[in-house]
Amino acid sequence: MKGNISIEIFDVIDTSAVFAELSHPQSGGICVFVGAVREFTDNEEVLSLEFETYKVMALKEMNKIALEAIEKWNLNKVVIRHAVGPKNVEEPVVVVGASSAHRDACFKACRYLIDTLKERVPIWKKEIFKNKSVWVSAHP
Amino acid sequence: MKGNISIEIFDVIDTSAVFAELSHPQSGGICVFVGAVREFTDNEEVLSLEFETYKVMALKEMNKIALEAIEKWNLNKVVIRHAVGPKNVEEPVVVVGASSAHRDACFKACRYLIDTLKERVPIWKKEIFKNKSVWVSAHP
Amino acid sequence: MEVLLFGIAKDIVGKSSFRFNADELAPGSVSELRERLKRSFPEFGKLSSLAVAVNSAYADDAVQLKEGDEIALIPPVSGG
Amino acid sequence: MEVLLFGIAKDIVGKSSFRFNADELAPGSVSELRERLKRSFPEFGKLSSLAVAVNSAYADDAVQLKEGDEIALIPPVSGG
Repeated sequence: MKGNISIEIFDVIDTSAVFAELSHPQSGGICVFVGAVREFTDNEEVLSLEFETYKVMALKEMNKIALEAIEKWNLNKVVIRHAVGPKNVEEPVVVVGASSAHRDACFKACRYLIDTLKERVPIWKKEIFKNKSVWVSAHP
Repeated sequence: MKGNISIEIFDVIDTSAVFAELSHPQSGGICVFVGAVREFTDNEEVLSLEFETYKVMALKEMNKIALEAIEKWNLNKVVIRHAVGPKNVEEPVVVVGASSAHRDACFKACRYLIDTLKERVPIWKKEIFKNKSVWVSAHP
Repeated sequence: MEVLLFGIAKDIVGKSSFRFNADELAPGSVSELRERLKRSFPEFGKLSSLAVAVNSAYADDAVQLKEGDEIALIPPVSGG
Repeated sequence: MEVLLFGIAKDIVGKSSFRFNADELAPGSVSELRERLKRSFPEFGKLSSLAVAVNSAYADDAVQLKEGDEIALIPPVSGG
């Protein structure tokens, strides 16, 4: 099996070692995306976020997405990590990354990892504003 | 002036703090690309690489590229870093990254930063093989 | 038969899981489960989407449910 | 007038910079510099490209050269 996968769901995610983890003697390119908490949504101030997950299924879906990306772009390594629990502005909530021989593959794979994670992985985000809290995307 | 820029040319580049450096309260997305030394080029084993630069001009060109990307994608922060001197397999040689409100902008900007750096920034790479060494792209 | 609830589904029902009390009252398929939920909790009908997972994989309406399956309601996901 | 050399340009000339000995012998424009180099070092003609920088910015053929300019030969770049 080509392609080493690291999938994790943690309370706090550390971004400092991600490039070392994705490093591989046959990888000339490593692309990593980090999603973080933004201060404003539609001009309203977000005080914090709260992430909840159906962990056993989320890990399975993340693994499927990693396998799809490895198959499609011939990746050497993949990392998918998501945080749960309360998160403040600027805290990282998701890290996805891919390493491959050339840069085109890792850029496309990294974009696929985050786009597909947002579509399929059972994780829910609640935005906490001053006077209300909202489960993101729940209603049309 | 919107968009904080960090441009550097070092002997050794450190990737561990790059996400912290690109973090910004209005950035929901951070995309970073790292280029590293690959073991093989056209099936020939690369022993090491050697990077040389015209530093004063390289820094200026990197700064121009960062400004172009900030203008085009409304970025909050940009990092462009390149290593010089001898480099071994798996060592990082270039780090480019961008942070923006949403992920589409930082992905596109990050790709632009590395593609344009490779086209315009006066840095030269010599590949050292067992029996020869070659300045990359010098000849058609 | 136990059904796990997450995100807004948990808020709608008011707890993080519920059981069908007697096996003979349990829904036989994903579509039946979905119909029953919308009848008991009309708020489910107002969501952008409502998926069902059986044994931690997405299951479409035709999937049959049996005792011992781990069932979960998956309201619109919003990770990342 | 001093010309800085990098990468394969340094290997072709055999040093990291050279001077035009007397000012009156210095080329007046980028295109003249380029022509003279190709005459003295035919290897330059075999490169994929050869750009010239004046005061650390790319300069096209029409740019005039004057004493004190920092001139550099830019063979095909290959960073990243």
